[in-house]
Amino acid sequence: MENEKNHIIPYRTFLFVLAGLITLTLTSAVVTQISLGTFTVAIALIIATIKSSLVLRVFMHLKFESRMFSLAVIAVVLLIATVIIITLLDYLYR
Amino acid sequence: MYSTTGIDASNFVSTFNTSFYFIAGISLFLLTGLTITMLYFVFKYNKKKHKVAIQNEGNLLLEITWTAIPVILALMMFYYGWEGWKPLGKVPANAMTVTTTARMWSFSFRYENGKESADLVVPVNTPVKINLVSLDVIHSLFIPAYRIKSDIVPGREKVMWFLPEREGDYDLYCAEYCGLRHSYMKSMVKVISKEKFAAWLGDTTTLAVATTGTTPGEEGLSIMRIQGCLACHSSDGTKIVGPTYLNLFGKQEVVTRNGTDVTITVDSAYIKRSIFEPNADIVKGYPKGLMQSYKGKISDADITKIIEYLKSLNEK
Amino acid sequence: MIYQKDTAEPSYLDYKGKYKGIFSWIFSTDHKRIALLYMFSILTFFAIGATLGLLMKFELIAPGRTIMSAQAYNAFFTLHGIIMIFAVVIPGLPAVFGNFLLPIMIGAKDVAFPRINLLSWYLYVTGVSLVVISQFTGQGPPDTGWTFYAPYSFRTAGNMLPAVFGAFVLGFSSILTGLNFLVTIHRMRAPGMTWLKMPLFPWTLYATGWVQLLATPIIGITLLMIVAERTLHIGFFDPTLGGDPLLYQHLFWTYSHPAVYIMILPAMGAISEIITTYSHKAIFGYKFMIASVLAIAFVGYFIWGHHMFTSGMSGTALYTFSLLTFIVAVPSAIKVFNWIATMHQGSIDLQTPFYWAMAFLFVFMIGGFSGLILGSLAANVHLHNTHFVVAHFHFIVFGGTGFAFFGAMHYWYPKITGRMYDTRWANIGLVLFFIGFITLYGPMFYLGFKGMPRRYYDYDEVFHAGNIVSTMGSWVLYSGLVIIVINLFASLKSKIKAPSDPWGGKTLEWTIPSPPPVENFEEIPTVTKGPYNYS
Amino acid sequence: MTGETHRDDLTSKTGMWLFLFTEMLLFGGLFVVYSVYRFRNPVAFHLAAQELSVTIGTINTIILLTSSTMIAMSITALQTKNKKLTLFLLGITILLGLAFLVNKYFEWGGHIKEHIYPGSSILALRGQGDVLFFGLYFFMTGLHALHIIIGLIFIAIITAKIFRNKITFNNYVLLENSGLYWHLVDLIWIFLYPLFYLIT
Ligand code: HEA
Ligand code: HEA
Ligand code: HEC
Ligand code: CUA
Ligand SMILES: [Cu+2]
Repeated sequence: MENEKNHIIPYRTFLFVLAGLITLTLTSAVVTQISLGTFTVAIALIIATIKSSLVLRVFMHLKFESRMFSLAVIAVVLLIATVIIITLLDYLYR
Repeated sequence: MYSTTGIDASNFVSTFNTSFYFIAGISLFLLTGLTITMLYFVFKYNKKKHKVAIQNEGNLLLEITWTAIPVILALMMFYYGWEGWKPLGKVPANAMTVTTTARMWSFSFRYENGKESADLVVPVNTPVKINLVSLDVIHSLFIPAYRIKSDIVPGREKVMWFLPEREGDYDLYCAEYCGLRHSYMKSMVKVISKEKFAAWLGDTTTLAVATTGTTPGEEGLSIMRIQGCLACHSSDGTKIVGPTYLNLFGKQEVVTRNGTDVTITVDSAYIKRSIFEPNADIVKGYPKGLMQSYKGKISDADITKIIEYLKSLNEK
Repeated sequence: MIYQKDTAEPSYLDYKGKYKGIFSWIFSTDHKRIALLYMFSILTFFAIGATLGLLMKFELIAPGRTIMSAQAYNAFFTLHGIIMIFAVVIPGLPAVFGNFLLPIMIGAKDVAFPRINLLSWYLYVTGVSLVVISQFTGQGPPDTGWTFYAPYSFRTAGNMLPAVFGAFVLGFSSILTGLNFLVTIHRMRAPGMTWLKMPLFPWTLYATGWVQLLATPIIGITLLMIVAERTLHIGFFDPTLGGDPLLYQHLFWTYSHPAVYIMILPAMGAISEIITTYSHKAIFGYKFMIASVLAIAFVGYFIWGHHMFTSGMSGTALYTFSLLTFIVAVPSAIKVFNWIATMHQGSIDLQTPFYWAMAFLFVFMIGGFSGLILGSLAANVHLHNTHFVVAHFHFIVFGGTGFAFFGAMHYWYPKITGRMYDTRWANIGLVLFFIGFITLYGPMFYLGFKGMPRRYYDYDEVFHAGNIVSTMGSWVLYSGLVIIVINLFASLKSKIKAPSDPWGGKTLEWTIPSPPPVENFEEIPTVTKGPYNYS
Repeated sequence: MTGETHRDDLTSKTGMWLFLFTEMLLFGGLFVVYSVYRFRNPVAFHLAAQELSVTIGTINTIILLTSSTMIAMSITALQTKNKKLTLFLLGITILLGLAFLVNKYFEWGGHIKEHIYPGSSILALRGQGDVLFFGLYFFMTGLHALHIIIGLIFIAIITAKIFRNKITFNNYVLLENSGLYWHLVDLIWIFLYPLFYLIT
């Protein structure tokens, strides 16, 4: 085995993150029920992004892996976003 | 087919030519230049003449040059293409409107006064705007002589336009693959003088392709031409996509109705039903869903004429 | 065939493993054997696809019906397109030469996941079989063209599901190959082989791997949507249910444009190897070659819309796509210039693979330039969906990837088989092939310019002359190909054994015996110099 | 024989991550479709989304998040050589995954009873926006559910291997990989949840 001793994450951390995730879920559920117009979409998506970065960093260990992995994930997400934006270039201006 | 001499057939020929020949010219120049250089190197530095290679790992200045020059050329090519494309989207306000309906596998053209025609008849030197409507799948209206083409997408409103600059007959093709008889989905653009056009358009009694013959069912035939029935049905016994009309009337045949086979006799009521609800009775051996309903497009009077024509096809 | 071994280590061809006979191949996880499995299956499917092409050309020799019905013609170009694209040129160079040489060129014993490698071959065979089966079952063969455009693809009575599903499975196989290569390159380079000491062929496979990985899932999901559309009538692309047929085209090309770079990048890599080796000179502008490969892979992801210029996209989308299309041509230009500069002051050994590389350069330029014409908005409006496009892509797909494939075949043949081939016949075959190629596809530019639409079973008399010339070209091409293939097969029995480095190449594969031993390297080499060290 | 598996955890983890990227793009394609149709039918999507139960959606989100936490903790448990706890946590992960599916089953069943399903003629009468919204809803959550099922199978296999001591504290990369997969399924749900249930 060439990789050094693996990082052990204490249970506590996971439970904290879970609490955070559930809070965020409930927040987004509540916030989006009050009508905020176009902001609803933005808020819901921002909360989803925060949640997913928690999952990625802690559950999926990105925090502890080499930076390459995080960069690759960001690149892939940007790629999907770009594809959506370019496709929408067609629909927005039609 | 079009001739490359004389005045252009449409206003878009020159914009196409600018963009095409600009790129083609640069390309031809680079292609010859690079090929000759390559051949020259291969001769000059052949192993027999040039025993030991002189190592050279690269040259920054050269790299920058041959990145910059293609960038500039590419941007110019883009520019001409874009400039040439812009007018396609700018329909003149005084354009005459024609609506084309594309279906598997025919076009029909309707004018503002309700006249329908299987060919696109237009007056010379008048901008023509075409509303594009498709009833089934994607087709594409392509007039090579005019260097234009536009897809006809079902469920979406689209227009195209052109300015015919010369009288004559030009081919009009379907350029988006649309099934079995895609290559037979064609029509004509007939450019005639403004006077002739006015007369043609005003004459709503005869249809574009109708001949004023006296054989029975002549009118029925021209209705079917305009409606595109002949793209799928033949009158001479060959099977195209749908059953032939030859000896159809009065025939006994097996159809599938709600999943069960029944034998029917082809009579006027059945034919009417076949045209208005083509999927109610499916003739055995033919696919369901190909023929679309013509309800609202063909009047009862016209159906009578069609039936008259069908009857005329029975061999005694 | 009897192979002599010239080292103590048995060569991978002689190795006796757990299984015997055919099973020692189809159960082998050795990357070299898998490469040959791919080679034979791809050649078989190529022969099928090529025969279909030949028959289509027969049909087109005269207007009206010549040898087949319209139904058959439509089915033929569909099957021809699917086989050639998904089963021949996309896996082509990576799966055959990539599999064989990537581990050797980076100094590894195998790819990272040998069993997944074998799995992807099984998926490949399953996928193509499904596509071929679709021709003979159900209500008639699929007849949509390889693009499966909606809404026709869920209207037609043709037997779409197996074909679409087959393409899906092929995509999966391609993803697994790409994934395997990426991990191999990241994790298994020999000690000392830094990124900038890696040869160009592995570099192109690396870029290709990313495109395979990140583009193929999009076609996967799109094909699944077509399946759902046909079975469940969801309405994704059905205008009567609110769907948008153009969205299908967006998704399809989001994959299929990057896919054309999956086809060409490894070809460019192979050509780079061939040119340096026979010029006995380091590649000119090594770093720029790498940068241009990565640039093509990256920018190539965002130009899919140039296949939809006449579909009625918004103006903004049109010029964005057109501009990016022109930008992506620039890295290709850099590559062409560097290749030619590599020849400058070299000591050129005119062997068969080098002729292939020269032929490649010529037809690739023509294909690329015609691509530029198609990328121009004004010109595309006329030329789209005409035979001009057919000429463009045959020139660049067949002329680019295909020529590079044959070039690579002649270049690495001694390494793979341990034999030398007959150069004279190889060259005669090449000349016929080249002449036939130009006569076959050259006239198509003219036909397209004159307005002959593609996917036309029948055509007007005005297009007759061009089609006759073109059809005759296909016969010349055919004879050339037959000579080439027979020569290569016959040479398997040749007495001339290949030395480990017949051409004077410098990359790692030339340091080990031909054919390579099972474990490739007795001892993993330590790399200290750049890949093309000729001084 | 070449290809004898000489173990290298980072290699197999890299492979797993690359595979996850393909999964992201698979769903990415669907997100493109969603964005386009949402943009074209804003009102219909808005109204149709109100028919989905935020409560069920939220419960399912929490179930999935918890199950994700459990599998993440099971790695810590295995690293600290606590086999019993590992098996227990994995058991909960599987149970929660099943609970998610059961919930989904009833949710779908409810819709189907109201004649909301792809190809339903009654749904078609409600207009194109609704057809598309529910089409996407069924397709995307369906595909997601398929991933859940695959994930559960993987986790079940891993659990069995741990039970039989095939996987222990010094070769747990398979556990890590199925964990990664499970988290990805979670990640996708994190986005499906607001897109279908919340943006009303
Ligand atoms: C190997 C596959 C491959 C490759 C590499 C390419 C490369 C390119 N392609 Fe091609 N293309 C296809 C395969 C490929 N294509 C296929 C299969 C289709 C048809 C699909 C279908 O509809 O069935 C198609 C269709 C197609 C179209 C759509 C046509 C239509 O349907 O209307 C367009 C339009 O822009 C296009 C453009 C280009 C361009 C600009 C490049 C560029 O990357 C080319 C770059 C290369 C050069 C430019 C030559 C070298 C450069 C120099 C020597 C220097 C000088 C350069 C400058 C001055 C810039 N291609
Ligand atoms: C790699 C890609 C590739 C290759 C190599 C070819 C090769 C050929 N193609 Fe290709 N073609 C496509 C990819 C390719 N094609 C694609 C993607 C389409 C679009 C489909 C669509 O519209 O959906 C297309 C469409 C297409 C059309 C257009 C159909 C239409 O629009 O109406 C035509 C028409 O002539 C044609 C002809 C040919 C011919 C004659 C060959 C020939 O050059 C074949 C060359 C080979 C031979 C002539 C020799 C055959 C040899 C043997 C049988 C025996 C031995 C061989 C071995 C053992 C290896 N092809
Ligand atoms: C896209 C192809 C297509 C077009 C266009 C088309 N049809 Fe048909 N038609 C079919 C097919 C396929 C069938 C057989 C299946 C069925 O019964 O629906 C058929 C069946 C029929 C029948 C019943 C024939 C029989 O043998 O019982 C009649 C009558 C008919 N069509 C008339 C017409 C008329 C009139 C038109 C034009 C106004 C027309 N069709 C246009 C494809 C077409
Ligand atoms: Cu209509 Cu092709
Ligand atoms: Cu492209």
